[in-house]
Amino acid sequence: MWADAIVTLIKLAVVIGVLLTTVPIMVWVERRGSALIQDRLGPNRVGPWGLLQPVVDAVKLITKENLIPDGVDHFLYILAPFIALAVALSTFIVVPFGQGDGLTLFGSKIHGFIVAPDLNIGILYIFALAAFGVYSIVIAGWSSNNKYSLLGGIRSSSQMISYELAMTISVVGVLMASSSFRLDQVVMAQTGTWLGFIPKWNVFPQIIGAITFMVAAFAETNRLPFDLPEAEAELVAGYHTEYSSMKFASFFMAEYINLVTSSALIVLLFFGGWTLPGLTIPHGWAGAILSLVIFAAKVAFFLWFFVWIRWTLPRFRFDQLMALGWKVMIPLAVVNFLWVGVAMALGIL
Amino acid sequence: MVTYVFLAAAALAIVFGILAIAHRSPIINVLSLVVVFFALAAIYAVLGMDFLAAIQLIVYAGAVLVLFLFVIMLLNIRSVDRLGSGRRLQAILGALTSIAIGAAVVVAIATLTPAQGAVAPGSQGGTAFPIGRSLMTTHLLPFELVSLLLVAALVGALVLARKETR
Amino acid sequence: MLGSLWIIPLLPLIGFGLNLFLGWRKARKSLVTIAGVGSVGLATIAAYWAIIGYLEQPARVIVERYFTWISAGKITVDAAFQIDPLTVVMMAFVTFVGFLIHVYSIGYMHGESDTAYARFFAYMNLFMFSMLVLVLGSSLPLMFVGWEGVGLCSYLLIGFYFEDTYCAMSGKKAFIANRIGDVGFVLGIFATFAVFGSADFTRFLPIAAAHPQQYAGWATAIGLLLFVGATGKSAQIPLYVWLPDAMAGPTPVSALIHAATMVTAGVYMVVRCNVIYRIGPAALLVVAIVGGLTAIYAASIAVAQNDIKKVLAYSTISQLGYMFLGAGVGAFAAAIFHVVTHAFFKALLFLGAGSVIHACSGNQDMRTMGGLRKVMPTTYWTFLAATLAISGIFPFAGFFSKDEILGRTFAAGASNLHGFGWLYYILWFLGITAAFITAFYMFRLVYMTFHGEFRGTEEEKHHLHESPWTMTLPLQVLGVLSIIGGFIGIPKLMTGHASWNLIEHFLDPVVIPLGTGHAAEIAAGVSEHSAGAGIEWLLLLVSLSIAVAGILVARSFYAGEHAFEKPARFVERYPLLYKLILNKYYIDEVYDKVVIQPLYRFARFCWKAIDTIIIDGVIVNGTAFMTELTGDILRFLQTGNVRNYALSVAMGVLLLIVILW
Amino acid sequence: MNPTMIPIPSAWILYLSAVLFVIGAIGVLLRRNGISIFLALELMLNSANLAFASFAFRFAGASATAAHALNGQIFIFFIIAVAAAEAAVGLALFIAMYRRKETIDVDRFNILRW
Amino acid sequence: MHIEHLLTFVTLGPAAGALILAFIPGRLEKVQRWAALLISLAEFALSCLLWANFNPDIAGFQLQTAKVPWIPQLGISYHLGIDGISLLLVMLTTLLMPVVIIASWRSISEHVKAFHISLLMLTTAMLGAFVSLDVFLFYVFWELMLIPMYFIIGVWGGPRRIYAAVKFFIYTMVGSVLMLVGILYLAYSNHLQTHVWSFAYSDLLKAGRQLQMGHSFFTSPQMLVFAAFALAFAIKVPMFPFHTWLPDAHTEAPTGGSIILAGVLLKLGTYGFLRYNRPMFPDAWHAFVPLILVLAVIGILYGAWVALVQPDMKKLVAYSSVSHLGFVMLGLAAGTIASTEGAVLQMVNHGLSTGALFLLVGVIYERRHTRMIADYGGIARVVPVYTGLFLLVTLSSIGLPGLNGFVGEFLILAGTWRRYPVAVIFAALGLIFGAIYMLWMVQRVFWNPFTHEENKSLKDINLREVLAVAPLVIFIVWIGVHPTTFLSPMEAAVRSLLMH
Repeated sequence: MWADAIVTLIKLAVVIGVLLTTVPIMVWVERRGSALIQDRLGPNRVGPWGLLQPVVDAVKLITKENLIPDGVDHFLYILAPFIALAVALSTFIVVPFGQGDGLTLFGSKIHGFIVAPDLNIGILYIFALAAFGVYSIVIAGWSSNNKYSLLGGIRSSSQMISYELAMTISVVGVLMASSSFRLDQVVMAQTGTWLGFIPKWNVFPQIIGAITFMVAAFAETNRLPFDLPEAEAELVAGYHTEYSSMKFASFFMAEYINLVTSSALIVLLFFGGWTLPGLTIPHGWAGAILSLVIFAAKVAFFLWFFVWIRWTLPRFRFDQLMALGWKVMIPLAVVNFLWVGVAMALGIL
Repeated sequence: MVTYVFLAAAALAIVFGILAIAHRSPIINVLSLVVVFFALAAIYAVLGMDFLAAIQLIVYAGAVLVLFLFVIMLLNIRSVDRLGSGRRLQAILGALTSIAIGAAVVVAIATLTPAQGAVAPGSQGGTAFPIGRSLMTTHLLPFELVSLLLVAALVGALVLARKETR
Repeated sequence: MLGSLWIIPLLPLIGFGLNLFLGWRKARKSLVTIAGVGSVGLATIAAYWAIIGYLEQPARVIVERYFTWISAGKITVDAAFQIDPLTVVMMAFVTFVGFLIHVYSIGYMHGESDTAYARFFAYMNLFMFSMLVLVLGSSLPLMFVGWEGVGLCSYLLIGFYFEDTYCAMSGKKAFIANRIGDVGFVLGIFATFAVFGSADFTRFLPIAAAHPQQYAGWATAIGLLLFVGATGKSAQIPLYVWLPDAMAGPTPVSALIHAATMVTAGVYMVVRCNVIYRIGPAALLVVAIVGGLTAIYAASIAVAQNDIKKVLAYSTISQLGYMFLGAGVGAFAAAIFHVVTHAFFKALLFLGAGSVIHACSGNQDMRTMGGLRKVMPTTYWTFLAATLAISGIFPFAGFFSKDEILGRTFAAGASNLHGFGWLYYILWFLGITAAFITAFYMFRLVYMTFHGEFRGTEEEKHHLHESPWTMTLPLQVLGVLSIIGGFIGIPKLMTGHASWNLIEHFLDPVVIPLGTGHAAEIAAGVSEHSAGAGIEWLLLLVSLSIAVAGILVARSFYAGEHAFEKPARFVERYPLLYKLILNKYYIDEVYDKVVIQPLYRFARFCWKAIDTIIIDGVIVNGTAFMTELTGDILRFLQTGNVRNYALSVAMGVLLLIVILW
Repeated sequence: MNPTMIPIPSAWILYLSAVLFVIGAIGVLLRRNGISIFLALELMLNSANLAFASFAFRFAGASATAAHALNGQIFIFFIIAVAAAEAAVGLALFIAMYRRKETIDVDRFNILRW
Repeated sequence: MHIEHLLTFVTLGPAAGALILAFIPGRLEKVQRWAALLISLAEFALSCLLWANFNPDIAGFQLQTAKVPWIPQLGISYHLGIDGISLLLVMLTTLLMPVVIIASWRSISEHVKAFHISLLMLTTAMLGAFVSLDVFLFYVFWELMLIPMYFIIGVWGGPRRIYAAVKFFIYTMVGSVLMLVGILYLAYSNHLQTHVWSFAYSDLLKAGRQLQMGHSFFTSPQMLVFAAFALAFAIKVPMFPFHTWLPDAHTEAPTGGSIILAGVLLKLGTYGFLRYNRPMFPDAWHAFVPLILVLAVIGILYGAWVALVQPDMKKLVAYSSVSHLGFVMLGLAAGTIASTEGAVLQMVNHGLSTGALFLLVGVIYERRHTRMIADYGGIARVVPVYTGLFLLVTLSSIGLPGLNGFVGEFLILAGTWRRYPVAVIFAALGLIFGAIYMLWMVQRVFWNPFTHEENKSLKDINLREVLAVAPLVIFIVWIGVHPTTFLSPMEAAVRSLLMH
């Protein structure tokens, strides 16, 4: 019984480690990417091509004075960032990042590259935690006793709730195709081809679902087209204006972890996870490592995709944002859901 | 090991339950209630009802309490009266009655024959599938009615909360 | 005519209908006269035709049944008329006197408007119809129809001048007094039905006569009840109050109804049911006592009256007292004989008074009259004849009938009838004093109105005139009758043979012999046993002298030059007594205080207290108020505070758990 | 297939639900603020759900009612749905109440008085 | 026409008429009145046909309609039948209806259509109550009566009509609700014995007799059920303590309403006693007879006394009804054949004489708009024909021999004498008081000197009003002179009713 515990601990450590390291990389990529898009250099002073810039930022943030403005609801003010970080981290335990059934480590079977292998409700768990994310924003906005942060808090939470709906419905299509909540099952269902030549990735038959999912993902993570709540121009920094040093850092990290989770989900649900058309992944450690590499590549691409979108598209006005969410995204998701249902009934899918 | 999880969750639920009703600040109340729901979801999960746990989290903790938070913020209720303030007699009487009811129920439970519980059979691969199927077959009517109710509630809430525009 | 007796009462009924119609169409008086008087005339002819027919055939009693009037369970009443000696006598004088009075009233009522004239004759005809039904009726209920009919007509006729409150009130008083009597009568009828199973005279009287002991008790009760009716109708002691006030009606009405016919109905009833009274001696005794007392009592009041019609009214009550006294001592024939003779002279007195009032243009107070002898000779002489008759002077009718009754009363005393001989002596003595007073007040009246000088106003004086022939003719006819009327009942004493006493002989069959047993002797004792011839002559002389004494005293009081002194002195010496008599012993006021006022107060109490306050107020509105009250109390449970309700819900749950457990 | 036994005695769950129920009841009866009452109400509702779950859990073990083991869970599912609807309408009501009387102190709304 | 359906036509005829009236537009008031009149006359003709087909020798119910099951589960069926007693009362009802309509020709001016519809509905309800052979059906008609009467008093009545209408309604309702309990208990006890649910009159009759008699009032079911029925009927009669609704209802009801209320509605109480209390609960009846006697005598005397001091003519006549119906109750209580027949006849007589009295009071009310006796005086001079008629009807009401009142009272008192002579003596006093209050009223209204100038302009009774009162007067004299025509039909029925 203890072996399982140790294995899960190891997995957990690996996962957290990977996530935390990707955050500084992403910051760097972000900065360099935006500079590249805006035809400027970006940070290159600290370390080769500015690689150490994020480290230096982190040090700056950590060493900053832990300032708590008065009139703030003390307990909640501190609590908000922790909720954000906790939620972000804990969503990853159901994400399988490689094909690993049948592997054994130290003599005991590790059930695939997934932290909680027998959690049958997979996706549902992610949605549940996504819902918690809203709390951190709301409480942050409310407790910092500042008009703009309150407004920012409310706006971002309402945005997240609306797009959460669209995301859930678009995922349902995928679930119907793979008839299981567990993400590894979803990936298994995407092997093989569809109509002969097209790889059976969900993106092709459920293109609408894929698009709505991605747009919803952008909204969930408050990324640029939808980053109105903390838009610098209008609401200073949205809900985390009053936050500084470590607390601001944790918000920042939570955001990027969510980014990674979202892109992982996109890959798993719509782009066949760690499978490539025509390539069958051998069993054992070699296959596992191969699947891991493929999965990482796809996730990286999408990470870049997020950054890319952020620095190209203009920001939505809030009412347009909400209108898009309710009047466009949700209907589209339902149409996709309908289409999948009909297709399955007719046996096309 | 499972019983320890249950006990922990139970303790958590009771403590935060009291906090949910006693604390003066409504936000703290809501949050402690979130924790209570979290504990309950854990208990459901432990009892093998994982779909239910998920639903509890998504619907209750995720949506309903957010709604509560929204309303509290909208109505800008900074702090609330102390428990049992105003109408002393009624407060005492209320407390006594509730405790009495609780005691009565507890005594009733005591008379039950102790029995060992078990995970519902056939729900090895998660209870989602069997519940989904029965929702669409045996319990179709209630399912449709609830959907109707939800639409009604939606419209009702909208109408009630809308600012009088005439 | 014998086969269809119903024609006799039908004719006046037709007259009534015709007159009503004529009144409505406001026809001329002459038409009304033809209809009114004509119908009564025809009825008289039909009546006498029937009488002659009856006298020719041997049968005692003829009953003609026409249809069953009421029949339910054991109670059956047939619409049937009967004719027997008693009916014959009654019918004879009722129709004849009635007709004369109708003729008289043509003249008397001439001053009225056409409609009133028609209305008067309509009521008179209706009265004749009712009286004939009463007389001809062959069963107590049918007699009762006539009984109440005449009561109704007297109400209508007394209240003829309905404009005047006093007339309307006295009409109502008459009807109610009659009604009280009638209730007694009706109870008597129910008793007869209960005891004998039928109320037909031809059925229940023979049954009673057959076994007197068995029905003695009940007979007394029935007798008394029927007698209550009689007192009401014939104005005896307790219920006589209406007769004096009945004078408010036009004089012919008083003559016809309150002298000749209606008031005698009581005597007729007692005589008709003589069997009942004979087997129930107590009832007979009561009749005698009431008769005697009324005689003396009424006479005493008549002495002090100044209104000419009131004097005659009280004299009628007194004479009726005599008749009941006669019946009371078992001399039924004598009673009927007095009824007949009284009908003649009392009708004459009233009509005479009528013509006097007519002459004095409506004034009835004797003190303002006087000296009419010269102006109205025929009225005076006929009036004098009637006065002599009523006082009981020898050749006149009154003497024979009144003397017969007094004689029989004395005989009853002598033969110690039913062991109350001493009582009958007293009654005889009362009779004699009443006779004296009667003679006194009658001649007082004659002297005050006809003798001396006219004390009225000047314009009345030259208005005095003799009444037209339509009025004086009936007076003369009645005058003759009151003179020779007496001879139909001459006592055996004078003529030596009983058969000449036509009326006695004629009425024998009515007095059915009783069955065996001691009751028989009682009856026998009364009719046959009479004192020796000597005593009878003595009685005759005593009553004659009493009458003459009365006249002389009256003359000394009221005639001659120093008239009116003695009465004035008498008044000064006994002012209290005079005032008492003048105001009729204040009986009316006593009745009013003792009966009528408490009745109103109690009625008002019933209405105000019981009805509105107790039943309505407390119970009905009370419950309404209670419901409202409980509503108010319960209202306080709704505090409106949400938490209260939550608390009560919680407590309810707790309670539920505890109970269910 | 025999259901996997879970070592938690079902009675304890019921005790927990009873305790939660009492806490909820006290919360409802003693608080003056509408929202707090509503929160306590949700708590009571959840205690009821827990009781359902405990009975579902308890009878899932017995073979006789195995077929209906799921019913308990479905019932809770429906309760949650209804509770959500109720919360939505309730809160809308409170907003309307607030707009009218600037407060949602329940004692102030006693127009329904006699 | 099929004899079997005759009764249905008679009973439901007016309702059909009301339906026809409903279709005639309200503003054509003339047409409404004539239509209603024609319907009621047709109704009267039909009931004459009924009389023609009636065979006086048969004791039981005849001309019965087919027993149509209405609520089979409970054994309730639409079943009508008629016997001597109900025949007379049906004739009275159908006679009074045309009189009422003619009487209210001028006085009812607004909502004419509604008035005539409620009148016709009232007729159906009353006829139904008299002829229904199913106790439940009887109860339905009994309740149906209240509604139109409530409207008639409530809408077209005098100033305090609402109070009077409500009081009338609630008063009767309280009684009838208890009766319903009685009926249900009867049906239940019948069910216990025969295991069949039935509300037929014959079945409940048997069930009623089997109810035991305990030693005290509360322990004997028969007494309790008897009391339930008795209360409902006593209120309707009205007997002494329950009469306070009558004067209010009468003074406030319009002329037509009063005629029907006095003419027929009161008879339902006595009819109820005769049809339900007497045969169904014989032992309880004998136990209660002394009480009924006492109340009847009190009713007679109390009614007369209170009538004596009434300032309002209608109230006086109302209280006289209490007195007259006291006689009827006395007749019923005595229970001999003669008294019962007298009672039934007196019911009809009272209907005629009091109906006529209300009609005549209505006539002068229409002219002078006041019912106070004090406002009149000496009007005989101005309205002779009216005086004649009024006098005739007054005499019939106080029981002058030769008119209908006497026959009824004579039979009642003669019949009662054999069993309860003391009661008769007291009741006879009622005769005296009867004469007193009526004649006193007549004197103050007609004879006394002419005081009020307004009376000078009084017009005498016109042809229409004479036409209205004529039928009543004809029957008053007919019953007075030849009552056997009316006594013979009920002979067999009363005999059989009193037999057990």
